[in-house]
Amino acid sequence: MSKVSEGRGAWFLKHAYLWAMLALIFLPFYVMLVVSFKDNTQFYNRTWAPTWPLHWGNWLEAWDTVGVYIANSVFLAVTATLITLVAAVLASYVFGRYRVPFGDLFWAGLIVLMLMPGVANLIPLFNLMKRLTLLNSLLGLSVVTAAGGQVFCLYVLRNFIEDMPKEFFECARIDGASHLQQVIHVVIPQCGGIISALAIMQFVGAWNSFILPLITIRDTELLPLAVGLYRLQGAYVKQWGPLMAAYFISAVPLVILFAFTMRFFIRGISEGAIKG
Amino acid sequence: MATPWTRLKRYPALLLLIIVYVAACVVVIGNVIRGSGGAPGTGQKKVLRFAHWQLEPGIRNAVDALIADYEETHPDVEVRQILIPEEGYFRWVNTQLIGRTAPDMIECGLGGPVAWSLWPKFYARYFLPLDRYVEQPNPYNKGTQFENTPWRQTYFDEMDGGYEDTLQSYYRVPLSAFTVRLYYNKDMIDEVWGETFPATYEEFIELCEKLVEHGEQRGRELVPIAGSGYNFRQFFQTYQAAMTAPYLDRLDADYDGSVSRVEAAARLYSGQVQMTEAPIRANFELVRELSDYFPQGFMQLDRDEAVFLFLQGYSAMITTGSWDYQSLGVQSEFQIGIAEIPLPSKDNPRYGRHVAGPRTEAGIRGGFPMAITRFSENAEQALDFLQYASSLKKNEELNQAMYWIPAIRDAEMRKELKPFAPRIEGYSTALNYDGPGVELAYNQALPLYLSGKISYEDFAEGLYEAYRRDAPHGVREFIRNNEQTLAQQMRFAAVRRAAIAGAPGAEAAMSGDSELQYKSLIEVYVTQVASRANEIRVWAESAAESAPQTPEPE
Amino acid sequence: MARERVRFSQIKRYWPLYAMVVPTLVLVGLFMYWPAVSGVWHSFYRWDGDEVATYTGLQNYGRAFTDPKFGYAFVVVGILFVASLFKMIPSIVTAVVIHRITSDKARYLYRLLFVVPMVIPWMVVLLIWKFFYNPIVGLLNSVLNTTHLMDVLVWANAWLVKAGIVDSAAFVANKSPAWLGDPDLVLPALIFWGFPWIGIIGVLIYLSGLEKIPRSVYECAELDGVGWFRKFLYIELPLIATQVRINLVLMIIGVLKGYGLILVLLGDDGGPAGRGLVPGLYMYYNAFIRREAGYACAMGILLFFLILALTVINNKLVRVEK
Amino acid sequence: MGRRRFAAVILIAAAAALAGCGKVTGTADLNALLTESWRAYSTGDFDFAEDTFRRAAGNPDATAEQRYGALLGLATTYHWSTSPDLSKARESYLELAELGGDQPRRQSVLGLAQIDLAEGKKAEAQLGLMQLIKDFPDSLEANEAALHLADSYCDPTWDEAQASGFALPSDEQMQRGIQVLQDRLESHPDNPLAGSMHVMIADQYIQLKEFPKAVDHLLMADKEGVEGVLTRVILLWRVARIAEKELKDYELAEQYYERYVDEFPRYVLIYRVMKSLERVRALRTAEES
Repeated sequence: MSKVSEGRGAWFLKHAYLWAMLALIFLPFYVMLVVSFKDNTQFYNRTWAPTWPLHWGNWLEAWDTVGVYIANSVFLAVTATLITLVAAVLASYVFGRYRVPFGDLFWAGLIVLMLMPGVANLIPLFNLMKRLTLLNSLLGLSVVTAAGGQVFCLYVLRNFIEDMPKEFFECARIDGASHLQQVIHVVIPQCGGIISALAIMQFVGAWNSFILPLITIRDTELLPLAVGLYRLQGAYVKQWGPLMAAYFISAVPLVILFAFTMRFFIRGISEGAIKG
Repeated sequence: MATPWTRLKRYPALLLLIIVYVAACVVVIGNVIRGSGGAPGTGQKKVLRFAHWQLEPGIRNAVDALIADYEETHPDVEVRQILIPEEGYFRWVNTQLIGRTAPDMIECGLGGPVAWSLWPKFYARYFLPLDRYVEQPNPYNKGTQFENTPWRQTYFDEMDGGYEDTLQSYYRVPLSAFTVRLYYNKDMIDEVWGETFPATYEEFIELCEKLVEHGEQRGRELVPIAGSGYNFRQFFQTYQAAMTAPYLDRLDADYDGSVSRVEAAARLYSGQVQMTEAPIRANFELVRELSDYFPQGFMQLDRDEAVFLFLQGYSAMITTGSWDYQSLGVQSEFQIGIAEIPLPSKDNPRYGRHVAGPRTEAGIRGGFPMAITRFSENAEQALDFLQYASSLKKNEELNQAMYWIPAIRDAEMRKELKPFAPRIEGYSTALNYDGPGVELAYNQALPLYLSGKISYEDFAEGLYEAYRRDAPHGVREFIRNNEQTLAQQMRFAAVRRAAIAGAPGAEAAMSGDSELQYKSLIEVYVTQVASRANEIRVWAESAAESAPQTPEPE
Repeated sequence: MARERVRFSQIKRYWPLYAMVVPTLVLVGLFMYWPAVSGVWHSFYRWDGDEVATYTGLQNYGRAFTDPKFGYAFVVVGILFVASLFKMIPSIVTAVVIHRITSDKARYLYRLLFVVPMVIPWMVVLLIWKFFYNPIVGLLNSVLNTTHLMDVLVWANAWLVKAGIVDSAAFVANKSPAWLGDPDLVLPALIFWGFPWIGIIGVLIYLSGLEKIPRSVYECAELDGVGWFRKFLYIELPLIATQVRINLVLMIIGVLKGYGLILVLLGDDGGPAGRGLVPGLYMYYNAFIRREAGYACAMGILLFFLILALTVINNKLVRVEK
Repeated sequence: MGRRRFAAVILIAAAAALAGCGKVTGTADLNALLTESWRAYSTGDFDFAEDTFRRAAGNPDATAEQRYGALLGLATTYHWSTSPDLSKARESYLELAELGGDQPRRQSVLGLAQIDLAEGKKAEAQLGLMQLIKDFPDSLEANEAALHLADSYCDPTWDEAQASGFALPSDEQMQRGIQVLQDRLESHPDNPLAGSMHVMIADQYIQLKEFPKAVDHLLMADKEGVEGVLTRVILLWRVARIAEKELKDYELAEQYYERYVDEFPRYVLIYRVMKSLERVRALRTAEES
């Protein structure tokens, strides 16, 4: 990296720019946090500055409404991510190492599917789910979400496995490892970074999924977070405090997830970007 | 050798994730089991679902109380509410109907012009016609004065609110009724004005002035009336009805009791009725005066924003329906008073002599209408539940808890709701200003006039020009579209006739007695033919009278 | 790297391999290929999304070509697309600025800080923006009012009206503009959304590209006295060109396909006067509100071909540059 | 990569080409199919109704009755769907007539006449309707035919030559329409549509401003029994209002205002009715004293 010292002005400018951007990016946090302690009167009179007394009750109220959405979203996101990754790792191992019949056609189809606008096949998908009685079911939603995540994961993982040195697999095979064992002992440790980055992206994707649950989930107690929050804001009289508290709470699980996995994620993205 | 456990301990995040996931699974599985009426094999309950968009605070609890009562007498049934916000309600219903996952009972209506044309199709295709049941007594009325009264006739509106005109059939079970009133911040008005709310328009304006002053004194802006476009319309319609009522006798040439849009447009087009006539002018000038006391740009505010302004004391008054009574009461930190929209007194020099009386509420129909889905596994049970909810006693209890007006005749409403009791006295609007073809011009010019950008003369002149320019085409289009309604009667008459004429399958496809239905369809058809002929006659005569004079060659 | 070839005849030996592909095949085949094929199929039908379907040949496509709303939807999406080209700039700038921070620790810290907002769920971000745009309690109007930027806007708007460039006033003195309620403001609001438009994944991807730049290059540049902008133009930009291209492709697809954002901000029908109606939303509207699912499918297929064409063009253009 | 993508596009295009071969599968039982079709018709699914009716009509196993039903359904669907196809409806009605038998012929003639009316061929339509009334004087269809025939004389027609866009019927034409209905009422006084016929006659008299006759017919309609709420509410109001304003027959006015109050205590006009009732009563007492 450039060690040549720069002018004070340039240094200041760079940092000032970054902090300004950070301030703007973090603004929603501030808004959520400040408003979440207000009742509507405080909110109306002084929307943007902290006010006393703090209404802690808002948080309890918010938890009561979003708690179940969070549980649903955790279930949805984890299940979907698991299914996606297990299927994708297995398949990319095959596609990355072998040329199977019709593999290329399948591959071309995948790319085309990425371009297909969601709605065009949303209605047929909806009808398919209806026939498989997967409507109004979180498990069904997880499976469909997992299918949607396949394409991207396959695409990235296959490139990775293709580029892995053949010797790794050869050694394992000589040791008498089956294909499955090769996946577990060679692929997963070697691609750990990218797999965890993909896992996080899948998780976040499922956490944010909106249109499909909006259409397929009927019962309020089965709604994932995004749709639940969307419905909350449709109430006739908004209680801004609890609403903002609910928004904040819904970010907490991701905060925890990222606290533990941030390093993998940054590394994974960087690796992935280089390969891509 | 590392056991899985020691390995896990190395990854606290993974451990945490597993714990959270297991907890989430427990919650989800619990909800799924409860959703299907208990674990399989343990005396599963029938689960009825009840979807509506009444998210006003307090409504959910009131309905839950009714459900609890019902479940007590029907231990094998569980009823669940599904509340969907108004925005997106129609889309939700639509997808659930396609997916066959629709709840057993669905509140009907809502959704804009597109939806209005689709609802009849939905009724016919997805919902249970109730004609068979409405003529039978409601079993839950046993032991009351309605023991032997047909269900339909226990309604204050004879179940008009459940009748689908286009299909000539009953599909909905209304549970409540609504009217619109002026709500005010009693604490503030008591302080500024005094105990008795203005009964006349003159006092009302005085009150508004005082409120503005009060706002200046306390150093924060106070807008007397929290208004959105929606709220403003309520005001406008009240005064429109009051001031145009006498036009009925003058303009109703065929004595059918109403002046249709074409009839009105024809007169405004020909100048037989002029916007500068005193009553019409009074109507607009009054509203113009009033709009000074609305927030700026009120036509663009939403309903919930207006309510928010009122609750926060930014405004002292709001017009809204009885459906908001409880929610405003619960959320406000001040007392709420209810009043009628005040009319000018008889001796008001400018408006007094043009005021016929208040706007009538005689024609209101039952609201909160529920329909039963045809493919529901428990349709019978759902019907039973709705009959329970619309029985004299339970409907009274339900509406008392919701602070709404009961839909059943003789059911007592809450004392607090007295001011909302539908007012039979009064008049309906007899003259519409926005005739066919000039809607856009009218809707664009009105805000300009209300905000003082153009004078009344300019407004009237502009509107007259718009009539001269756009009405001929608009009226023709309107009449052409209305021919669809004629076709609609014939469409149903044709299938009834086919049924009477013994075409196989036709009788079985329709509900109700075909001969009776046929007769009544033809009656309606004849009536509509006549009113069309009359509209055209009025229009043609007006047009001939005021045809642009082609200069005679001299 | 050469991959081993597996033939059908060797199925006995390689059956575990086939077994390993089965989950993916089932998932993708059932939930992605089948709906896609079914969508193409139904685009030739008058279909209400439920049971009733009547074969109508190319009627749906003919209708799409003459539907002014569908055409308008492409205008909207075109505007949004051009806008999002500009909205890529902040991410690139931010990545470069972070990259040029000399201290390793500070660099890592910034990277971390920029990742943090990713934890806010997408829906929450949208709903908060919806709240920012609220005419009465929204942040945007109060910022504009306190900074008196609103007066500037009102003045500019009045001038534009006078000059005959626009015909209606979106900003009027003493009135709070309803960003999502005024037909004239809907598109600006959709463009401004997400300010300052820093996509963290984009920043990370660019950063990883930038990190491949050898130190020596910078040192040489420094010795030659190359300015900061030329440094960016000649050293940094070429190195992240590939990443920019990837992002561009993803963005094209995203903008053309996306409508969740508009659905949340403006509702089913694209907001006031349908000004925010993008093709995706219009399809959605036709499928789930108007119940013309066959028509929606046909529009989807048309959109697909457009995306395909744009992607191919993009690939060609960038290759030439190389 | 490019070639692969191309291959996939071809694949999808092939699937699209195949799409045309699909057909909605039908119900085995023809009567059930017909019921299904009529239901589809009444719920506005005209495409579906058209499909199934056509399939039923083309079914070689269909009985004569089923064929009649299917053809009638098909014609009706073409005729009355929201986007009607009158030429196809005409064909189907003609085909219906070829089946022979009274029932099909009556339906066919009535349908054809209505199509003629819709297409502006008044003379043909009138001829057909008169023929129907003459050939099947006792049929239900003849009643409806009489109504349509009368309407064809009295109806204002589109006429772009006029400034208003419409040509109004002359007084003679209206009298002729009235005559048609009166003839029918004379020969079949108790037909189920008698009430509607009287209402229609009254409508014409109101247009002609011959109020005493209008009221007479309204009263007769009332006696025949008018059940439709919309029609009835107008009928009561009209009798009372015309009696009060035009005939100055306050007794009749009072009677009908009272009935209005009895029967429609919740209708929009009720307050006006009550006010009028007061006024009429006052006038009557003034008259008597």
